Amino acid sequence: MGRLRIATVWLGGCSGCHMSFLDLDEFLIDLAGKVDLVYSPLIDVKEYPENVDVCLIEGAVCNRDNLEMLLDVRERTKVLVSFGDCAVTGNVPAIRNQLGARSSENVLQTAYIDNAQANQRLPSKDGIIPTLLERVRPIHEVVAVEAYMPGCPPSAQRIRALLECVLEGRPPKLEGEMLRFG
Amino acid sequence: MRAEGLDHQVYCRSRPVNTETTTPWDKTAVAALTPLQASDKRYKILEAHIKKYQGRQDALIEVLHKAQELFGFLEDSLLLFVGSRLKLPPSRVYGVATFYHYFKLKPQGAHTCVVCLGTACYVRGSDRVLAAIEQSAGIKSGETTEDKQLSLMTARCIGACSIAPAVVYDGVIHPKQDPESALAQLKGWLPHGN
Amino acid sequence: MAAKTLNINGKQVSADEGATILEAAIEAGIKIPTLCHLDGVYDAGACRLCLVEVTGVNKLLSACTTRIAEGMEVHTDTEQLRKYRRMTLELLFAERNHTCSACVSNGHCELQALAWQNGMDHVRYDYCFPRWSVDASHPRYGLDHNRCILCTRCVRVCWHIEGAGTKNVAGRGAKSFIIDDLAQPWGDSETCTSCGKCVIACPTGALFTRGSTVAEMERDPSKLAFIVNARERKQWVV
Amino acid sequence: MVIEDLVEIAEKERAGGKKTIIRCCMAASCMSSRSEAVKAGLEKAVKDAGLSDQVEVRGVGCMRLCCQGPLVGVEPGNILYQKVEPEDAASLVASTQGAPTDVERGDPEQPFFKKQLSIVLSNSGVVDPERIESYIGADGYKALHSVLFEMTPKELIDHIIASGLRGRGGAGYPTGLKWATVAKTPSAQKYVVCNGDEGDPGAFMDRSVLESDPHSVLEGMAIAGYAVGANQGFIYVRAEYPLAIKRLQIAIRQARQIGLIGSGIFESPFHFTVDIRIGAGAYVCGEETALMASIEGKRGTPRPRPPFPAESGLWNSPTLINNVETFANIAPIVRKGADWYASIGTAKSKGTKVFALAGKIENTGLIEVPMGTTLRQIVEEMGGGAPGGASIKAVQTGGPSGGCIPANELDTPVDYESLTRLGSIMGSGGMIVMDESTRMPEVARYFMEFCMDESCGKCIPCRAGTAQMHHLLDRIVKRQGTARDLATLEELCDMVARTSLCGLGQNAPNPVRSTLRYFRNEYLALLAPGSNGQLAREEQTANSH
Repeated sequence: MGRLRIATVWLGGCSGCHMSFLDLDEFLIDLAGKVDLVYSPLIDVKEYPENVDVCLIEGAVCNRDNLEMLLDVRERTKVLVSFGDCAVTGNVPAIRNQLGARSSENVLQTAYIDNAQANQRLPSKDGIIPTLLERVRPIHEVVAVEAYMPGCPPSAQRIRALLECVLEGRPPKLEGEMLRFG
Repeated sequence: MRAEGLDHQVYCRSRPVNTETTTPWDKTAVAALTPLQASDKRYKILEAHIKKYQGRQDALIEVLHKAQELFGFLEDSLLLFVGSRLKLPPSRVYGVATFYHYFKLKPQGAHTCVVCLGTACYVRGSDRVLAAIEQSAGIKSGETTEDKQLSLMTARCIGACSIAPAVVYDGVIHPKQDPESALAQLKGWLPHGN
Repeated sequence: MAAKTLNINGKQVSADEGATILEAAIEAGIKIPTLCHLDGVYDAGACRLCLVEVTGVNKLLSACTTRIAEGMEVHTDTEQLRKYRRMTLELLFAERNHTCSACVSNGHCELQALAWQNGMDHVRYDYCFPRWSVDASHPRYGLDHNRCILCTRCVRVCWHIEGAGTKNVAGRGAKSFIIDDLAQPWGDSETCTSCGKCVIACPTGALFTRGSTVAEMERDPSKLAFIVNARERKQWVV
Repeated sequence: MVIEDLVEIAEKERAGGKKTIIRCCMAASCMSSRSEAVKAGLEKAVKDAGLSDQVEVRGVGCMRLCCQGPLVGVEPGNILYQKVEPEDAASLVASTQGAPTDVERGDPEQPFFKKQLSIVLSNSGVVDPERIESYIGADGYKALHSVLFEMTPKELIDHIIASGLRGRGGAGYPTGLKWATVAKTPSAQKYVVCNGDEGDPGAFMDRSVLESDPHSVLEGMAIAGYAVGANQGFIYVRAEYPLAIKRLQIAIRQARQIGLIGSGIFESPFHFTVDIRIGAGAYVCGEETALMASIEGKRGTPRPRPPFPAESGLWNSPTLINNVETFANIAPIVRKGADWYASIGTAKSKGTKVFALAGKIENTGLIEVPMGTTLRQIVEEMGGGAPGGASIKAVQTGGPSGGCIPANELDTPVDYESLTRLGSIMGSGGMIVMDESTRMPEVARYFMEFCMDESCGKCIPCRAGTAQMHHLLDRIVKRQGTARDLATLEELCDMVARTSLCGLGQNAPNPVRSTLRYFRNEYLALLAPGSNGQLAREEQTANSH
């Protein structure tokens, strides 16, 4: 068996989960000895590769880019892990869903006009911000997910517990207080 | 998108209660009517009705029925009045008044139109009748037109299933309605007359 | 009072006649999850987390409201019950806006704790994202309807321990909400004594002390049972 | 009031009868087709023709074939007129004297009438519901007298047990056993409650009984009061039934005036008073513990059982709750005997059942048939099938707590067990016929919306579960649902049914489950393309805007 091909992906989230990943400290060195990190915001790879064994996905599905990326990831990954509360529940990015059916419009209005101190105008140039989805969704509402790692952010201890499952060839699963949201 | 059907409004009110009546329930077993209420004959009738039930707290729903019949809807001062007479906290009166859909806390239109959405009416097309009225009146079920002429409501079943679809106009049941007959009936109640 | 003997999860247990299944289980050190139950006030049987199986009874019974009987055989932790409990919790999380990470009760929340204790790693239902307001009109306390699970612990405490009758449930179904007096801003309530018992009773972050920020809201509901016991057993002598 | 007075009223009522009686239906359906004006016209025409001493115009309760209203019957001759207009009055009155008339005739011999067997409805359409004398003339209140003077409460209860009567509110609990439990529970104060909160959409049997024969319910309640030792009764009626409320008020007033309700009934030591409580638009109040909360003036939320109302009900006193139709069966059982009653119906379901026929069916109205009559006899023979020769697809019974029975099960006999076996319930007796144009997933969504709106909000499975099930059904109906959504829906159906606090939630999944059982293909045809429970990629991106 070859080395495990592992990826991490950052969708609509604050990157706190990835920061927590870095808190794995010396375990990162162990990990580097056993797996290949084939895609991650922490490394410089542009294209999500084929045949990924395990992918930790941080963040909710907030915009069109997130959605396209996630669908690609799903197609090319064996085990998908919802990484952190945003991925698992929608969390803070999903608060805008309370604005109702036109939440994407409303959230821009709130952010760039109502609450702006100066330069009150909507970003209009194409591609400056990706097209927002009308509803922010947790990962499993969009694609099938194999395992969930709640936490905002999940502690390094949780991340390690899950990765150890993977390294030992068990299906990744957290239990007990490791499942606590927030 | 998807969960639209689950969204609902903000239900909490920000309007402070009308404190003119100043009747916190605990002080008021024998509270006098305010001058404004004393001059209103309807309060006398309501008080007499409450006496008929000897002020029993379990008569709350009956008293609210009477109050709504007299006043058309249950405004805050009226709820406070009922609470004080039955020695019930305001929260209890409000909790009951909002549990039962028959009670209205907002003024109603001069005319009412209740579309029955019972199963028999539904399978015979009451949804189309409702849609036609909503479109023509420019209001949704539960709302009143801006000129306060028409309140549109729906009922879960009025038991008139054998003459479905049934619509109640100003308290009178009309049998076998369709969009055309319903709109004809509402002619004159709607601002634009169609 | 006569004792009755029953069997809970295969263990022989005895408890006073008139005790509930929940009380008998607690006495025997058997944990049954609860949410709307609060020591010191009467039970509503509303949250359905404490449902148990009783041999010979077709329906599931709420442990908090069902009295024990001699020879009763109770199961509190079957696979089916675990499945229903998790679903109940998922329904609660999907119903309003429980953003744990941004909640005053994060880390001290009964709902949050029940979720992990019952193995809820995600919610399978679509979140409803209703719009509810926050009432911050009271000088000392706040009410965030987004976090409310309608357990009515605050209402029962307000009526039966404090005796003020300020709080109640208004409306119906998913549109029910907690009110003060005539659903006016809490700060305008004429009946509220500002005793704060409702805040102590709240299992989530719905009721909170103003000024608390994320994860700061801790409370000790056992104080409420203490008051009731002291009162009923006349433990205070002046 | 003693028995001689009662006999005197009855004899006077019968002797006072005129040669010809014109019965004019004054129940809600016919009144909505102007039967009041018809009656006024008939009265005037009788007067104008100088026939006042020979012809009586009598306002009566429901004459059953509501779709052909207003209905008018003429005796002697058993003549039925339908769709009568006020302008027809003169011609109709003249016809009683032998003149020809072209008012539309109905056929009283058609199967709709001939297949019926009346116990509960025997006075309906015959007696004047606003005159107690009319009811007494039809042997009214005789049963009350005979139990007070000829039976001990125990004998009476044994009599009801022997009759095999089961609750007509839906669940079918044996009435006599319920009475026995309340009777056995020691308490100085007990209550009898009549559940007239007929909330199932499509059901109007109780309304018709209250409008047509209110005294039969009062008499049944008084007999029950005697049996269980209660001296106070409450009738809980929906606010949506103003005519029924009015007639009950009249009935109670009249019965009180002549001493058939109140203290010392028939100069016995038995006291019994009845008060009306009017509902205010909450379906859940049909559930007995919620109904009791409502009578106590509270929010109509149910509470867990046990304790059952028979042990601890209204104001914590033992309380007997039966529904309108159950009480209406009591006096006939006492008068004619338990054996007679037990001889009607099937082995486990005795007597008759009143059904409200509605929906896509030729003859809509009220029918009363012996238990065990097949659905086919009811909808095809009596109901005349779907209008315009359309084929019947399903029959919905039991309202939002019931299910849809497919056409290929129409030969099922109507009794409690058979309907339950088909995944439906007897319910209170609404029977709504659906033809091939009805789409079952939409029907399921309709009922789920009903339950969601009517959920009281107290327990989580019902409050939040019905909302999620409605959301899933809505998504499926809109062709956005996946196989995973369908699985989630079915799992929720099981959970809500098993864990909800009261009957509303426990039965809310029934319409979904029964339509899934018989019409699963309709659901599958609506599922959006995709695999592994997820929407296909094209759908996802297409939906993202």
